[in-house]
Amino acid sequence: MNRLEVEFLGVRFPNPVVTASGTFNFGREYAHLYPLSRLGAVTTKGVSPRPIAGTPTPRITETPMGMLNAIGLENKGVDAYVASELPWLKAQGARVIVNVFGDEAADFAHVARKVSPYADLIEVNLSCPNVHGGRLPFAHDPEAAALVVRRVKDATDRPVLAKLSPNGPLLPVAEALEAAGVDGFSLINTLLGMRMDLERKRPVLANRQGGLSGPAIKPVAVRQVYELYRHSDRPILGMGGVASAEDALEFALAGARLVAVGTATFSDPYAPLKIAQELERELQRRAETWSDWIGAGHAPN
Amino acid sequence: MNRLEVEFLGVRFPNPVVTASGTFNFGREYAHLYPLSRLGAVTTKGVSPRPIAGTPTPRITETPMGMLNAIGLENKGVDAYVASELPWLKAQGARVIVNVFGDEAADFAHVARKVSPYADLIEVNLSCPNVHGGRLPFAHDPEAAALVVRRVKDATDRPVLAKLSPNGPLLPVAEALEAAGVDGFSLINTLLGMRMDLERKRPVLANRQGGLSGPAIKPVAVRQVYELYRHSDRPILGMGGVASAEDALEFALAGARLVAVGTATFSDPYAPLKIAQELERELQRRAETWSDWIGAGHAPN
Amino acid sequence: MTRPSLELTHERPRWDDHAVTLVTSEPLGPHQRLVLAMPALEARFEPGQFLNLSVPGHLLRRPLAPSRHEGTEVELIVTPFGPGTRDLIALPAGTRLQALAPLGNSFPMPAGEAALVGAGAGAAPLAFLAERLLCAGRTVHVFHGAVSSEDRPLVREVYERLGIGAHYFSEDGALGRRGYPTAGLAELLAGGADVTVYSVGPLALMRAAARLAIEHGRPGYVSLDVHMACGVGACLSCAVKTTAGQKHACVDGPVFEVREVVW
Amino acid sequence: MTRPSLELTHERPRWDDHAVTLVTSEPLGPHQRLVLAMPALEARFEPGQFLNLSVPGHLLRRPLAPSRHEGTEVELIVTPFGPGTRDLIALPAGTRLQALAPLGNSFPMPAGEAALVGAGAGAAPLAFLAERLLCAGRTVHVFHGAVSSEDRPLVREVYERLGIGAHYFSEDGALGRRGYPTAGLAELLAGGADVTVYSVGPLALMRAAARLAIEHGRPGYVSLDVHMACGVGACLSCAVKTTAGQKHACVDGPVFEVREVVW
Ligand SMILES: Cc1cc2nc3c(=O)[nH]c(=O)nc-3n(C[C@H](O)[C@H](O)[C@H](O)COP(=O)(O)OP(=O)(O)OC[C@H]3O[C@@H](n4cnc5c(N)ncnc54)[C@H](O)[C@@H]3O)c2cc1C
Ligand SMILES: Cc1cc2nc3c(=O)[nH]c(=O)nc-3n(C[C@H](O)[C@H](O)[C@H](O)COP(=O)(O)OP(=O)(O)OC[C@H]3O[C@@H](n4cnc5c(N)ncnc54)[C@H](O)[C@@H]3O)c2cc1C
Ligand SMILES: Cc1cc2nc3c(=O)[nH]c(=O)nc-3n(C[C@H](O)[C@H](O)[C@H](O)COP(=O)(O)O)c2cc1C
Ligand SMILES: Cc1cc2nc3c(=O)[nH]c(=O)nc-3n(C[C@H](O)[C@H](O)[C@H](O)COP(=O)(O)O)c2cc1C
Ligand code: FES
Ligand code: FES
Repeated sequence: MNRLEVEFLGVRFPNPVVTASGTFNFGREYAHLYPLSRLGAVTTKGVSPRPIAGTPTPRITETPMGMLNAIGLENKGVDAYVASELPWLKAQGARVIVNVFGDEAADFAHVARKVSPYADLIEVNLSCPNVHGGRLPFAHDPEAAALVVRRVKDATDRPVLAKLSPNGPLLPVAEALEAAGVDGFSLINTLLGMRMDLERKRPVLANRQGGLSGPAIKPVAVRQVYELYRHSDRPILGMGGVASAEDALEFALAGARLVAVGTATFSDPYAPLKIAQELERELQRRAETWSDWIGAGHAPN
Repeated sequence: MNRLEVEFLGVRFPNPVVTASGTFNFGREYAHLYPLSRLGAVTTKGVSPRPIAGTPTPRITETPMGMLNAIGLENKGVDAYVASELPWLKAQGARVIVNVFGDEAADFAHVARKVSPYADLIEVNLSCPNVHGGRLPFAHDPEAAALVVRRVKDATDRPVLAKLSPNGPLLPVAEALEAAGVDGFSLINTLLGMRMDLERKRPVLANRQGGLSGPAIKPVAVRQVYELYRHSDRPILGMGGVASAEDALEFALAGARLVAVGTATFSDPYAPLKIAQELERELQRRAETWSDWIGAGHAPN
Repeated sequence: MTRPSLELTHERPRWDDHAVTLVTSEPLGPHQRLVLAMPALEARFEPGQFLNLSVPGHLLRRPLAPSRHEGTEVELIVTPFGPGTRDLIALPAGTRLQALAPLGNSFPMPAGEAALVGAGAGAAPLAFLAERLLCAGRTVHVFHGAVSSEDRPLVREVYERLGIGAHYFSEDGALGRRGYPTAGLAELLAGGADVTVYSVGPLALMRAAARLAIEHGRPGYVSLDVHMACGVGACLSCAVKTTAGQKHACVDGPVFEVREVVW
Repeated sequence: MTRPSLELTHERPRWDDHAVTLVTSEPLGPHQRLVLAMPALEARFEPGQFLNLSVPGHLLRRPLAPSRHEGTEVELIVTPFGPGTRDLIALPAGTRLQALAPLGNSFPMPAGEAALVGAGAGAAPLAFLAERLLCAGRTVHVFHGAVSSEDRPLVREVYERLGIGAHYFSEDGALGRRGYPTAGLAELLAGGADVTVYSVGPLALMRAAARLAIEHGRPGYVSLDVHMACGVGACLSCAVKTTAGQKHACVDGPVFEVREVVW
């Protein structure tokens, strides 16, 4: 009996623990530690139509039980990944969630179309700024976000997850995306934050502000997943500070069907695998399955 | 030379470190440890027109470098505080910031009028729900928030700070409040969050969700203070995770003229005093004053 | 007759934040026995009072009620529950911690005999009370409940060292009689003894003990286990509904008369 | 002539996460000397390579470049900078940590002599390189800079134990000559020696050393100090602009040829 197996939008995952976009690149750096096929899935770094150099350094800094990053979505562009990384990753036997983004809706669709042959799911990162919408993130603008999802749905036959931002409105955006045909949701992306350098008397990050991730944001993430689950019947990939099997179970209770591990991989490169193993032991001890836990924290008792 | 002395809306503070509302009650619990007059000021627990019993327990729980609370604004009502706690607190020689709230604008004004004789500043808590506005917090609705501020300004001759919420829009609300005549801002209040109880398979807090405070939220708070300082010339009382003199200096660089210490007092009841003392030593070492730091993180270098 | 716990508030020495050293940490079955050296604490803990102890890596302190206070050493029995207590019991001897102490009110002395009904780490403040009562020459009846035999090391440590013939109960009969410790209390009360009931343990146990005390017209006290942040009355986390209005367990309790609690 | 650092990538043993024990921690003036026992590490560190070390209570690891690798023991010199390094140097001997190792590329061997220009904890990887070069019978010139005399214990420990007659410079003249260590490098290069320049220290120092190497047509290498999260190429935190496009210090560096860096 596989207590961890879970079906998500028609795809079977041997366990619900996937890597979070941007914290595992395309998996190559960690592939000598364990077979990537043992993870629920690998979510790739965000892929855009053209290469992006990203922001100046420092790009990261630590905060209490969290970290800030401002990588600026550095990536080599979709053609480079389709040429080498994605075929390699698929060949490892891993399930693959490709994270896609762009400056406008057509960019997202372009990338989604190109990566589809290698993707089990497409994750649409709506936290990046909408260049033609005054640089407001797509996720803060229900209409712009819905347009992206419609275009991506037209461009791919793979299930499409919308990755939501915790910095704007949650439910109005989710509602608009459902109407646009989104298949599921993934949340949360990072919270906006800043750290000051007392010696240089300016923000530590060259970009001044960055995205806060790690255990510090877990309570915010659990609440957003809980809130979304109450209002939507689409499946949820939950994330934000997951660092243990207990954390994963908190997200399941709140309503997550899959969970992603991001920052914890920097603390321990084995984290995604260890969390899946711990989950197995914990569910065994309780004689339960992962599926028993999904949304179970909403019972009216 | 007093390196810490700072003027804020016409009031002189011997140092910039004040207690945060709801974490120090009216000061009586800590008054035997140190004279309350040695603090920058005491911010009181939120005061409403009538007594409020608050939410069921559990009301608090810990999270990674943070805590969630759902006290439900328990308080004895303004008359009880005017009868005993506020005169007592003033008699300690402390500067007093009275935190006020209510269900509608008239409530805020009523409380502000009654507490004014004991208040150096009035802090208007806009994070509580607007009962006549569909239970949306005032701070998420620029017009409702502005109405509160106008009424409070009419009811008191004390300077009025608006306490902003990090869960809604920041700048639109701040702008509306400036137009309504607010004297300054205080931020951030707690972030919405949730923790799950794995044994009971439900949220830990009886109220399900609560407000996240403590070091975990410091980067979010520093960024919001920085953002507000860029757009407003009203003075700022900054808070959110301050637990050391270094934290206080981060807030000063971002633009805070005063800083409040909340959750850290639960870790160490001497925290507000110790932070002021550490600040004194640190500024001495650098041969600088607190005022030199206010907003200094915005220099274009 | 029933002494409201609030009265005790005014006699208490003021708390402060004390530097303490963990001098012993040893397992007692699923629980852990910790001994803290508290040389700077002038006041003596009374049974039922608690301290609020720092745990490295945790923001909030953890409320714990001592099982003994001998010289400068304070003994605690800690049951690992969540991350904080798990980390606390893993600390090596020698670790320096901070404790707010002494906090809260304490168990009032009984007019006649005393019946102590506990389970798990609830035995800690009860054993402290038992020791005090024995010194005062009172008759003490102890009823301790467990799931199975897991509490054998605990009761040996806290009750048997006092020479008390405690009555043990367990759900599966592996320790003492099969059943709940309230069965023992019921028998004692049915005998008509002049006892005051004291109960510390899971809410269901305390509620059952309270019900028996009330039924038999006996005074009874429980120590309520409410989530706490400040521990000193400032944060209002620890609200308790009582017949005399809302109180706060950290300053008005943790000990409440059973008729005062809105169960 | 100038060997691109990328070439080294392919020869490197694969990193893993190693359990390590802190066996020594002692102050060296404002710095701290740490010795880690790494019995499970089969690979040998090369000078310039680094490890990514866990610090209890911190989410991210801290990149540190060893100053020596003897048997199973790895020596580090740590300068307290922020909360992480401050907590790291306060850990007692015996603490168990985790280290990703070995990471990054290393300094290539020089064709002729070597000039090492450092300051502060930059002396760590340079001393490791010096040791290696001395074993290989090469001539090594060391120029070390400080603000005042604070680095005396450091240079005694890392350079003098190798028997190297290092040249010291300080801003106030309290250690060696008054001035910057690049003054010594400039004199050496002016003499026309066949040297390869190696510099690790503050960015301004490395830039000045790089400029001298370029001016005199000598090969030169620096170790760039970029904020890192993963340490292994996955997070893209540690971007470095080079003449060959954007690289990442943790895998393509930390060692870069001075002409490759866009200063
Ligand atoms: C007056 C008093 C005396 C106590 N004496 C003892 C004792 O002698 N031995 C013992 O093992 N336990 C005792 N407890 C219970 C003990 O405080 C909790 O088990 C402990 O706080 C749980 O912390 P955690 O980190 O393991 O759990 P977490 O759930 O991670 O704790 C998170 C937060 O919730 C609070 N919290 C969680 N559960 C409780 C609880 N049951 N009671 C109070 N706060 C809680 C914690 O203080 C912390 O702030 C006592 C509680 C009170 C109120
Ligand atoms: C390859 C390499 C080798 C190094 N070798 C040494 C050495 O031998 N001895 C030594 O004392 N220092 C060395 N450093 C610098 C050391 O890593 C930083 O001083 C340290 O990370 C700062 O952490 P902190 O917690 O004190 O500061 P914080 O500012 O609190 O650190 C917060 C975050 O920023 C990162 N960070 C901050 N400053 C730096 C920095 N200068 N370089 C890289 N990351 C930084 C930290 O890793 C951490 O993730 C090296 C750096 C690199 C990149
Ligand atoms: C260094 C770093 C880079 C990230 N890059 C991306 C990205 O390219 N696309 C994306 O959708 N999210 C990105 N994220 C956000 C994570 O996928 C995740 O939503 C967030 O970090 C919360 O999870 P965690 O707390 O487990 O890290 C990044 C996060 C980090 C820390
Ligand atoms: C237990 C508790 C009670 C609080 N009660 C109030 C309140 O009554 N009114 C208010 O404006 N803010 C209240 N707050 C918010 C704090 O004043 C402060 O804005 C927030 O906790 C962030 O600061 P900190 O991280 O230093 O605690 C409360 C916070 C806590 C933890
Ligand atoms: S714990 Fe803070 S009031 Fe009781
Ligand atoms: S530190 Fe993560 S890529 Fe270099």
